[in-house]
Amino acid sequence: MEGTQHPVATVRLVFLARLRDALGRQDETYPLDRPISVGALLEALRARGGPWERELAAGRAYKVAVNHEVVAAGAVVRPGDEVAVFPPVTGG
Amino acid sequence: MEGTQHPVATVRLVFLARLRDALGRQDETYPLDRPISVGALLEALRARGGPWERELAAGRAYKVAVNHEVVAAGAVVRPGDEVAVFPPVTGG
Amino acid sequence: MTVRVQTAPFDVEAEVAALRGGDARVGAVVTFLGTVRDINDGTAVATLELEHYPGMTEKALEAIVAEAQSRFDVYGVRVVHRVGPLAPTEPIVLVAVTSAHRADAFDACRFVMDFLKTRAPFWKKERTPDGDRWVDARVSDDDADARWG
Amino acid sequence: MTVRVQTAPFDVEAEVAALRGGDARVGAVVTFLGTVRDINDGTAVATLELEHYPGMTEKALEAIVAEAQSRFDVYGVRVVHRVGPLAPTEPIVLVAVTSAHRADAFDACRFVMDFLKTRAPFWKKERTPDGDRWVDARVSDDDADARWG
Repeated sequence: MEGTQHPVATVRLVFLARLRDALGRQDETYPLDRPISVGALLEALRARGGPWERELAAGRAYKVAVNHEVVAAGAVVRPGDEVAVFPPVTGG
Repeated sequence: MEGTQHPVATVRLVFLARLRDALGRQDETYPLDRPISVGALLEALRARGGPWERELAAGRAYKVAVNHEVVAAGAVVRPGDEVAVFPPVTGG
Repeated sequence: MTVRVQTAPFDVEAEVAALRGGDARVGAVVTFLGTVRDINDGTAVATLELEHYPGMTEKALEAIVAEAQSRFDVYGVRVVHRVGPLAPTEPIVLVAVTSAHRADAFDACRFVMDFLKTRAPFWKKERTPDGDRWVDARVSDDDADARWG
Repeated sequence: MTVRVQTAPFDVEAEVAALRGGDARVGAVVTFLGTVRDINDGTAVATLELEHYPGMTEKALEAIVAEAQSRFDVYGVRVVHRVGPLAPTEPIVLVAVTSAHRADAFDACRFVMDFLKTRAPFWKKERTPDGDRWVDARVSDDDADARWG
Protein backbone atom coordinates (compact mmCIF):
# COMPACT_ATOMS: atom_id res chain seq x y z
CA MET A 1 0.00 0.00 0.00
CA GLU A 2 2.97 2.34 0.57
CA GLY A 3 3.25 5.13 -1.94
CA THR A 4 -0.28 4.96 -3.32
CA GLN A 5 -1.66 7.90 -1.33
CA HIS A 6 1.51 9.61 -0.07
CA PRO A 7 4.47 8.86 -2.31
CA VAL A 8 7.58 8.33 -0.18
CA ALA A 9 10.80 9.84 -1.47
CA THR A 10 13.10 8.82 1.41
CA VAL A 11 14.61 5.79 3.11
CA ARG A 12 15.36 5.46 6.79
CA LEU A 13 19.01 4.68 7.53
CA VAL A 14 19.87 2.99 10.84
CA PHE A 15 23.38 2.66 12.28
CA LEU A 16 24.05 0.21 15.10
CA ALA A 17 26.63 -0.53 17.80
CA ARG A 18 30.22 0.37 16.94
CA LEU A 19 29.19 1.90 13.60
CA ARG A 20 26.70 4.21 15.32
CA ASP A 21 29.49 5.42 17.59
CA ALA A 22 31.97 5.82 14.71
CA LEU A 23 29.52 7.59 12.37
CA GLY A 24 28.11 9.76 15.14
CA ARG A 25 24.44 9.06 14.48
CA GLN A 26 21.81 6.44 15.25
CA ASP A 27 19.56 7.05 12.24
CA GLU A 28 18.74 9.52 9.53
CA THR A 29 16.14 10.14 6.87
CA TYR A 30 17.85 9.91 3.51
CA PRO A 31 16.34 11.31 0.27
CA LEU A 32 15.68 8.63 -2.36
CA ASP A 33 13.06 8.96 -5.11
CA ARG A 34 13.94 5.86 -7.18
CA PRO A 35 15.29 2.34 -6.57
CA ILE A 36 19.07 2.00 -6.34
CA SER A 37 21.42 -0.82 -5.41
CA VAL A 38 22.80 -1.19 -1.90
CA GLY A 39 26.26 -0.78 -3.43
CA ALA A 40 25.29 2.58 -4.96
CA LEU A 41 23.82 3.76 -1.65
CA LEU A 42 27.02 2.80 0.19
CA GLU A 43 29.07 4.61 -2.47
CA ALA A 44 27.01 7.75 -1.88
CA LEU A 45 27.56 7.47 1.86
CA ARG A 46 31.31 6.92 1.46
CA ALA A 47 31.42 10.12 -0.62
CA ARG A 48 30.70 12.03 2.59
CA GLY A 49 34.34 11.40 3.51
CA GLY A 50 35.88 11.13 6.99
CA PRO A 51 34.47 8.31 9.10
CA TRP A 52 31.98 7.41 6.31
CA GLU A 53 34.76 6.73 3.83
CA ARG A 54 36.81 4.88 6.45
CA GLU A 55 34.11 2.77 8.15
CA LEU A 56 32.20 1.80 5.00
CA ALA A 57 35.32 1.01 2.90
CA ALA A 58 34.98 -2.18 0.85
CA GLY A 59 37.37 -4.20 2.99
CA ARG A 60 35.68 -3.44 6.33
CA ALA A 61 33.54 -6.04 8.11
CA TYR A 62 30.00 -4.74 8.23
CA LYS A 63 26.60 -5.89 7.07
CA VAL A 64 23.57 -4.25 5.49
CA ALA A 65 19.95 -5.19 6.12
CA VAL A 66 17.04 -3.93 4.03
CA ASN A 67 13.73 -4.15 5.86
CA HIS A 68 15.33 -6.44 8.50
CA GLU A 69 16.84 -8.89 6.01
CA VAL A 70 20.62 -9.04 5.52
CA VAL A 71 21.40 -8.46 1.83
CA ALA A 72 24.34 -8.35 -0.58
CA ALA A 73 25.60 -5.25 -2.39
CA GLY A 74 23.52 -6.03 -5.47
CA ALA A 75 20.20 -5.89 -3.59
CA VAL A 76 17.80 -3.06 -4.40
CA VAL A 77 16.77 -0.28 -2.01
CA ARG A 78 13.40 1.32 -2.72
CA PRO A 79 11.86 4.53 -1.37
CA GLY A 80 10.18 3.72 1.97
CA ASP A 81 12.66 0.99 2.91
CA GLU A 82 14.58 0.80 6.17
CA VAL A 83 18.30 0.21 5.62
CA ALA A 84 20.49 -0.77 8.56
CA VAL A 85 24.30 -0.86 8.61
CA PHE A 86 26.00 -2.74 11.44
CA PRO A 87 29.14 -4.62 12.48
CA PRO A 88 29.28 -8.45 12.73
CA VAL A 89 26.96 -9.64 15.50
CA THR A 90 28.36 -10.61 18.91
CA GLY A 91 25.31 -11.68 20.89
CA GLY A 92 24.43 -14.40 23.38
CA MET B 1 41.44 -55.99 57.36
CA GLU B 2 38.51 -58.31 56.66
CA GLY B 3 39.05 -61.85 57.89
CA THR B 4 41.94 -61.16 60.22
CA GLN B 5 39.91 -61.20 63.44
CA HIS B 6 36.67 -62.86 62.32
CA PRO B 7 37.18 -65.04 59.27
CA VAL B 8 34.25 -64.64 56.88
CA ALA B 9 32.98 -67.76 55.18
CA THR B 10 30.08 -66.24 53.24
CA VAL B 11 29.28 -63.78 50.45
CA ARG B 12 26.24 -61.56 50.25
CA LEU B 13 24.19 -62.09 47.09
CA VAL B 14 21.94 -59.24 45.89
CA PHE B 15 19.23 -59.57 43.23
CA LEU B 16 17.77 -56.45 41.63
CA ALA B 17 14.74 -55.32 39.62
CA ARG B 18 13.22 -57.95 37.31
CA LEU B 19 15.65 -60.63 38.54
CA ARG B 20 14.63 -60.04 42.15
CA ASP B 21 11.00 -60.55 41.14
CA ALA B 22 11.79 -63.64 39.07
CA LEU B 23 14.06 -65.26 41.67
CA GLY B 24 11.75 -64.43 44.54
CA ARG B 25 14.35 -62.85 46.80
CA GLN B 26 16.18 -59.56 47.29
CA ASP B 27 19.34 -60.92 48.90
CA GLU B 28 20.80 -63.90 50.66
CA THR B 29 23.87 -64.92 52.63
CA TYR B 30 25.67 -67.59 50.63
CA PRO B 31 28.31 -69.90 52.15
CA LEU B 32 31.74 -69.52 50.55
CA ASP B 33 35.00 -70.37 52.31
CA ARG B 34 37.45 -70.00 49.40
CA PRO B 35 37.76 -67.87 46.23
CA ILE B 36 35.84 -69.05 43.17
CA SER B 37 35.12 -67.58 39.77
CA VAL B 38 31.91 -65.68 39.03
CA GLY B 39 31.20 -68.35 36.43
CA ALA B 40 31.44 -71.12 39.02
CA LEU B 41 29.16 -69.22 41.40
CA LEU B 42 26.56 -68.75 38.66
CA GLU B 43 26.82 -72.45 37.80
CA ALA B 44 26.10 -73.33 41.45
CA LEU B 45 23.07 -70.99 41.45
CA ARG B 46 21.73 -72.43 38.16
CA ALA B 47 21.95 -75.90 39.76
CA ARG B 48 19.08 -74.83 42.02
CA GLY B 49 16.85 -75.34 38.98
CA GLY B 50 13.50 -73.63 38.23
CA PRO B 51 13.79 -69.84 37.83
CA TRP B 52 17.51 -69.98 38.74
CA GLU B 53 18.31 -72.23 35.81
CA ARG B 54 16.07 -70.22 33.49
CA GLU B 55 16.98 -66.66 34.49
CA LEU B 56 20.73 -67.19 34.83
CA ALA B 57 21.10 -69.28 31.64
CA ALA B 58 24.15 -68.31 29.58
CA GLY B 59 22.16 -66.63 26.80
CA ARG B 60 20.16 -64.34 29.10
CA ALA B 61 20.96 -60.62 29.37
CA TYR B 62 22.10 -59.93 32.91
CA LYS B 63 25.16 -58.51 34.61
CA VAL B 64 27.17 -59.36 37.70
CA ALA B 65 28.88 -56.84 39.98
CA VAL B 66 31.41 -57.79 42.65
CA ASN B 67 31.76 -55.13 45.33
CA HIS B 68 29.90 -52.62 43.09
CA GLU B 69 32.07 -53.21 40.01
CA VAL B 70 30.60 -54.94 36.95
CA VAL B 71 32.78 -57.97 36.15
CA ALA B 72 33.10 -60.77 33.58
CA ALA B 73 32.58 -64.49 34.27
CA GLY B 74 36.29 -65.02 34.88
CA ALA B 75 36.44 -62.59 37.81
CA VAL B 76 37.07 -63.96 41.28
CA VAL B 77 34.63 -63.87 44.19
CA ARG B 78 36.19 -63.99 47.66
CA PRO B 79 34.60 -64.62 51.04
CA GLY B 80 33.21 -61.32 52.36
CA ASP B 81 32.40 -59.94 48.90
CA GLU B 82 29.04 -58.56 47.82
CA VAL B 83 27.85 -60.06 44.54
CA ALA B 84 24.93 -58.46 42.71
CA VAL B 85 23.04 -59.92 39.76
CA PHE B 86 20.81 -57.60 37.72
CA PRO B 87 19.24 -57.01 34.29
CA PRO B 88 20.57 -54.37 31.85
CA VAL B 89 20.11 -50.89 33.32
CA THR B 90 17.22 -48.69 32.17
CA GLY B 91 17.69 -45.49 34.17
CA GLY B 92 17.38 -41.77 33.53
CA MET C 1 27.76 -33.26 46.81
CA THR C 2 27.89 -33.48 43.04
CA VAL C 3 25.83 -36.68 42.94
CA ARG C 4 22.65 -37.58 44.81
CA VAL C 5 19.99 -40.30 44.61
CA GLN C 6 16.77 -39.50 46.42
CA THR C 7 13.04 -40.15 46.52
CA ALA C 8 12.19 -36.47 47.22
CA PRO C 9 11.62 -33.97 44.41
CA PHE C 10 14.49 -31.60 43.63
CA ASP C 11 14.50 -27.85 43.03
CA VAL C 12 16.17 -27.14 39.67
CA GLU C 13 16.68 -23.44 40.41
CA ALA C 14 18.33 -24.17 43.77
CA GLU C 15 20.56 -26.89 42.30
CA VAL C 16 21.70 -24.63 39.47
CA ALA C 17 22.27 -21.69 41.83
CA ALA C 18 24.38 -23.89 44.12
CA LEU C 19 26.38 -25.17 41.14
CA ARG C 20 26.99 -21.66 39.73
CA GLY C 21 27.89 -20.44 43.21
CA GLY C 22 28.32 -16.84 42.06
CA ASP C 23 31.38 -17.87 40.04
CA ALA C 24 31.97 -15.11 37.47
CA ARG C 25 34.21 -17.40 35.38
CA VAL C 26 31.03 -19.24 34.33
CA GLY C 27 29.64 -18.21 30.94
CA ALA C 28 27.51 -21.25 30.12
CA VAL C 29 25.13 -23.40 32.13
CA VAL C 30 23.53 -26.40 30.41
CA THR C 31 20.91 -28.45 32.19
CA PHE C 32 19.12 -31.63 31.23
CA LEU C 33 15.87 -32.46 32.97
CA GLY C 34 14.35 -35.90 32.35
CA THR C 35 10.62 -36.18 33.00
CA VAL C 36 8.14 -39.06 33.08
CA ARG C 37 6.23 -39.52 29.81
CA ASP C 38 2.73 -40.95 29.88
CA ILE C 39 3.46 -42.99 26.75
CA ASN C 40 6.45 -45.30 26.33
CA ASP C 41 6.82 -47.48 23.24
CA GLY C 42 3.14 -46.98 22.51
CA THR C 43 1.87 -48.06 25.92
CA ALA C 44 0.06 -45.72 28.31
CA VAL C 45 1.99 -45.37 31.56
CA ALA C 46 0.22 -44.50 34.81
CA THR C 47 3.20 -44.52 37.17
CA LEU C 48 6.87 -45.27 36.86
CA GLU C 49 8.75 -47.04 39.63
CA LEU C 50 12.49 -46.39 39.72
CA GLU C 51 14.87 -48.67 41.57
CA HIS C 52 18.59 -48.31 42.24
CA TYR C 53 21.36 -50.32 43.89
CA PRO C 54 22.39 -48.24 46.92
CA GLY C 55 26.13 -47.79 47.07
CA MET C 56 26.90 -48.98 43.55
CA THR C 57 24.61 -46.44 41.88
CA GLU C 58 26.24 -43.47 43.64
CA LYS C 59 29.70 -44.81 42.78
CA ALA C 60 28.72 -45.23 39.13
CA LEU C 61 27.37 -41.66 38.94
CA GLU C 62 30.52 -40.29 40.58
CA ALA C 63 32.65 -42.18 38.06
CA ILE C 64 30.58 -40.74 35.18
CA VAL C 65 30.99 -37.21 36.54
CA ALA C 66 34.75 -37.69 37.03
CA GLU C 67 35.03 -38.96 33.44
CA ALA C 68 33.13 -35.91 32.15
CA GLN C 69 35.37 -33.58 34.14
CA SER C 70 38.49 -35.19 32.70
CA ARG C 71 37.20 -35.07 29.10
CA PHE C 72 35.72 -31.57 29.02
CA ASP C 73 36.71 -28.14 30.24
CA VAL C 74 33.97 -27.64 32.83
CA TYR C 75 33.83 -26.05 36.28
CA GLY C 76 31.01 -28.00 37.93
CA VAL C 77 28.80 -31.02 37.26
CA ARG C 78 25.80 -31.99 39.35
CA VAL C 79 23.58 -35.07 39.04
CA VAL C 80 20.39 -35.61 41.02
CA HIS C 81 18.40 -38.78 40.28
CA ARG C 82 15.11 -39.75 41.85
CA VAL C 83 13.93 -43.25 42.74
CA GLY C 84 10.58 -44.63 43.89
CA PRO C 85 7.16 -44.10 42.31
CA LEU C 86 6.87 -41.20 39.85
CA ALA C 87 3.81 -39.95 37.97
CA PRO C 88 3.76 -38.59 34.39
CA THR C 89 5.34 -35.10 34.06
CA GLU C 90 7.36 -35.58 37.28
CA PRO C 91 11.12 -34.92 37.00
CA ILE C 92 13.32 -38.03 37.18
CA VAL C 93 16.84 -36.75 36.67
CA LEU C 94 18.72 -33.47 36.57
CA VAL C 95 22.18 -33.02 35.09
CA ALA C 96 23.63 -29.50 35.31
CA VAL C 97 27.02 -28.37 34.00
CA THR C 98 28.87 -25.05 34.22
CA SER C 99 31.69 -23.98 31.94
CA ALA C 100 33.33 -20.87 30.54
CA HIS C 101 31.95 -21.63 27.06
CA ARG C 102 28.91 -23.40 25.68
CA ALA C 103 30.58 -26.18 23.65
CA ASP C 104 32.10 -27.87 26.72
CA ALA C 105 28.93 -27.40 28.76
CA PHE C 106 26.76 -29.02 26.05
CA ASP C 107 29.24 -31.85 25.44
CA ALA C 108 29.68 -32.67 29.13
CA CYS C 109 25.95 -32.61 29.90
CA ARG C 110 25.16 -34.88 26.97
CA PHE C 111 28.05 -37.20 27.79
CA VAL C 112 26.83 -37.60 31.38
CA MET C 113 23.28 -38.40 30.23
CA ASP C 114 24.44 -40.89 27.58
CA PHE C 115 26.62 -42.73 30.09
CA LEU C 116 24.04 -42.49 32.85
CA LYS C 117 21.47 -44.18 30.60
CA THR C 118 23.78 -47.09 29.76
CA ARG C 119 26.03 -47.44 32.82
CA ALA C 120 24.24 -46.27 35.95
CA PRO C 121 22.37 -48.96 37.90
CA PHE C 122 18.77 -47.78 37.66
CA TRP C 123 15.80 -49.86 36.62
CA LYS C 124 12.35 -48.71 35.59
CA LYS C 125 9.10 -50.52 36.09
CA GLU C 126 5.98 -49.15 34.41
CA ARG C 127 2.52 -49.46 35.85
CA THR C 128 0.25 -49.68 32.80
CA PRO C 129 -3.46 -50.45 32.33
CA ASP C 130 -2.34 -54.01 31.43
CA GLY C 131 -0.29 -54.45 34.61
CA ASP C 132 3.29 -53.81 35.69
CA ARG C 133 6.22 -54.38 33.36
CA TRP C 134 9.96 -53.87 33.68
CA VAL C 135 11.35 -51.59 30.98
CA ASP C 136 13.82 -53.23 28.60
CA ALA C 137 17.12 -51.56 27.77
CA ARG C 138 16.95 -49.43 24.64
CA VAL C 139 19.26 -50.11 21.73
CA SER C 140 19.32 -46.36 20.94
CA ASP C 141 20.83 -45.66 24.37
CA ASP C 142 23.68 -48.07 23.69
CA ASP C 143 24.22 -46.30 20.36
CA ALA C 144 24.35 -42.94 22.13
CA ASP C 145 26.93 -44.31 24.54
CA ALA C 146 29.04 -45.69 21.69
CA ARG C 147 29.26 -42.19 20.12
CA TRP C 148 31.78 -41.15 22.76
CA GLY C 149 34.31 -43.87 21.88
CA MET D 1 5.58 -16.00 22.88
CA THR D 2 8.49 -18.27 22.02
CA VAL D 3 10.92 -15.36 21.58
CA ARG D 4 11.45 -12.29 23.76
CA VAL D 5 14.04 -9.51 24.03
CA GLN D 6 13.93 -7.58 27.28
CA THR D 7 15.98 -5.54 29.73
CA ALA D 8 14.37 -7.18 32.79
CA PRO D 9 15.77 -10.35 34.36
CA PHE D 10 13.96 -13.60 33.53
CA ASP D 11 12.86 -16.43 35.79
CA VAL D 12 14.30 -19.70 34.42
CA GLU D 13 11.96 -21.88 36.48
CA ALA D 14 8.86 -19.98 35.30
CA GLU D 15 9.99 -20.03 31.65
CA VAL D 16 10.65 -23.77 31.74
CA ALA D 17 7.36 -24.47 33.53
CA ALA D 18 5.46 -22.46 30.90
CA LEU D 19 7.28 -24.29 28.10
CA ARG D 20 6.60 -27.75 29.61
CA GLY D 21 3.00 -26.73 30.27
CA GLY D 22 2.17 -30.02 32.00
CA ASP D 23 2.63 -31.87 28.68
CA ALA D 24 3.14 -35.55 29.55
CA ARG D 25 4.56 -36.28 26.07
CA VAL D 26 7.70 -34.41 27.18
CA GLY D 27 10.53 -36.65 28.35
CA ALA D 28 13.49 -34.27 27.94
CA VAL D 29 14.04 -30.60 28.73
CA VAL D 30 17.39 -29.05 27.79
CA THR D 31 18.18 -25.49 28.79
CA PHE D 32 21.10 -23.24 28.01
CA LEU D 33 21.75 -20.27 30.25
CA GLY D 34 24.39 -17.77 29.14
CA THR D 35 25.87 -15.64 31.91
CA VAL D 36 28.24 -12.65 32.01
CA ARG D 37 31.86 -13.61 32.66
CA ASP D 38 34.15 -11.17 34.46
CA ILE D 39 37.01 -12.07 32.12
CA ASN D 40 36.81 -12.05 28.32
CA ASP D 41 39.89 -12.72 26.18
CA GLY D 42 42.07 -11.99 29.19
CA THR D 43 40.55 -8.60 30.02
CA ALA D 44 38.64 -7.90 33.25
CA VAL D 45 35.06 -6.87 32.50
CA ALA D 46 33.10 -4.69 34.92
CA THR D 47 29.82 -4.44 33.00
CA LEU D 48 28.52 -5.66 29.69
CA GLU D 49 26.21 -3.52 27.58
CA LEU D 50 24.01 -5.44 25.14
CA GLU D 51 22.34 -3.76 22.20
CA HIS D 52 19.84 -5.12 19.68
CA TYR D 53 18.03 -3.91 16.57
CA PRO D 54 14.35 -3.82 17.58
CA GLY D 55 12.18 -5.58 15.02
CA MET D 56 14.98 -7.31 13.13
CA THR D 57 16.35 -9.08 16.21
CA GLU D 58 12.99 -10.60 17.13
CA LYS D 59 12.46 -11.70 13.51
CA ALA D 60 15.91 -13.29 13.41
CA LEU D 61 15.25 -15.20 16.64
CA GLU D 62 11.88 -16.39 15.37
CA ALA D 63 13.53 -17.61 12.15
CA ILE D 64 16.15 -19.50 14.18
CA VAL D 65 13.45 -21.14 16.30
CA ALA D 66 11.42 -22.08 13.20
CA GLU D 67 14.52 -23.60 11.62
CA ALA D 68 15.22 -25.64 14.78
CA GLN D 69 11.62 -26.85 14.85
CA SER D 70 11.83 -27.98 11.23
CA ARG D 71 15.16 -29.78 11.72
CA PHE D 72 14.52 -31.52 15.04
CA ASP D 73 11.68 -33.44 16.62
CA VAL D 74 10.85 -31.01 19.42
CA TYR D 75 7.65 -29.84 21.08
CA GLY D 76 8.60 -26.36 22.26
CA VAL D 77 11.45 -23.88 21.96
CA ARG D 78 11.75 -20.69 23.98
CA VAL D 79 14.35 -17.93 23.69
CA VAL D 80 14.66 -15.01 26.10
CA HIS D 81 17.51 -12.56 25.51
CA ARG D 82 18.36 -9.60 27.66
CA VAL D 83 19.70 -6.23 26.49
CA GLY D 84 21.05 -3.22 28.37
CA PRO D 85 23.74 -3.14 31.07
CA LEU D 86 24.57 -6.49 32.70
CA ALA D 87 27.01 -7.20 35.53
CA PRO D 88 29.21 -10.32 35.86
CA THR D 89 27.25 -13.50 36.79
CA GLU D 90 23.98 -12.00 35.45
CA PRO D 91 22.05 -14.16 32.96
CA ILE D 92 22.10 -12.90 29.36
CA VAL D 93 20.20 -15.53 27.39
CA LEU D 94 18.00 -18.53 28.01
CA VAL D 95 17.23 -21.19 25.41
CA ALA D 96 14.88 -23.97 26.55
CA VAL D 97 13.72 -26.93 24.46
CA THR D 98 11.27 -29.74 25.18
CA SER D 99 11.15 -33.05 23.33
CA ALA D 100 10.13 -36.67 23.80
CA HIS D 101 13.79 -37.77 23.84
CA ARG D 102 17.07 -36.20 24.82
CA ALA D 103 18.93 -36.33 21.49
CA ASP D 104 16.55 -33.93 19.74
CA ALA D 105 16.37 -31.64 22.78
CA PHE D 106 20.19 -31.38 22.99
CA ASP D 107 20.59 -30.91 19.23
CA ALA D 108 17.89 -28.25 18.97
CA CYS D 109 19.14 -26.26 21.98
CA ARG D 110 22.69 -26.27 20.69
CA PHE D 111 21.59 -25.41 17.16
CA VAL D 112 19.64 -22.40 18.41
CA MET D 113 22.60 -21.13 20.43
CA ASP D 114 25.08 -21.62 17.57
CA PHE D 115 22.83 -19.75 15.15
CA LEU D 116 21.91 -17.10 17.71
CA LYS D 117 25.61 -16.34 18.24
CA THR D 118 26.29 -15.91 14.52
CA ARG D 119 23.00 -14.67 13.07
CA ALA D 120 21.01 -12.75 15.66
CA PRO D 121 21.53 -8.98 15.70
CA PHE D 122 23.03 -8.42 19.16
CA TRP D 123 26.16 -6.46 19.95
CA LYS D 124 28.19 -6.45 23.14
CA LYS D 125 30.17 -3.58 24.57
CA GLU D 126 32.45 -4.25 27.52
CA ARG D 127 33.20 -1.71 30.21
CA THR D 128 36.75 -2.54 31.29
CA PRO D 129 39.29 -0.80 33.56
CA ASP D 130 40.88 0.50 30.34
CA GLY D 131 37.63 1.96 29.00
CA ASP D 132 34.74 0.73 26.86
CA ARG D 133 35.27 -1.56 23.91
CA TRP D 134 32.96 -3.25 21.42
CA VAL D 135 33.39 -7.01 21.38
CA ASP D 136 34.67 -8.45 18.09
CA ALA D 137 32.96 -11.44 16.47
CA ARG D 138 34.55 -14.75 17.47
CA VAL D 139 35.92 -17.04 14.80
CA SER D 140 34.95 -20.06 16.97
CA ASP D 141 31.30 -19.01 16.80
CA ASP D 142 31.39 -19.02 13.01
CA ASP D 143 32.94 -22.49 13.18
CA ALA D 144 30.15 -23.68 15.48
CA ASP D 145 27.59 -22.31 13.04
CA ALA D 146 29.27 -24.09 10.13
CA ARG D 147 28.90 -27.44 11.91
CA TRP D 148 25.19 -27.52 11.04
CA GLY D 149 25.76 -27.28 7.26
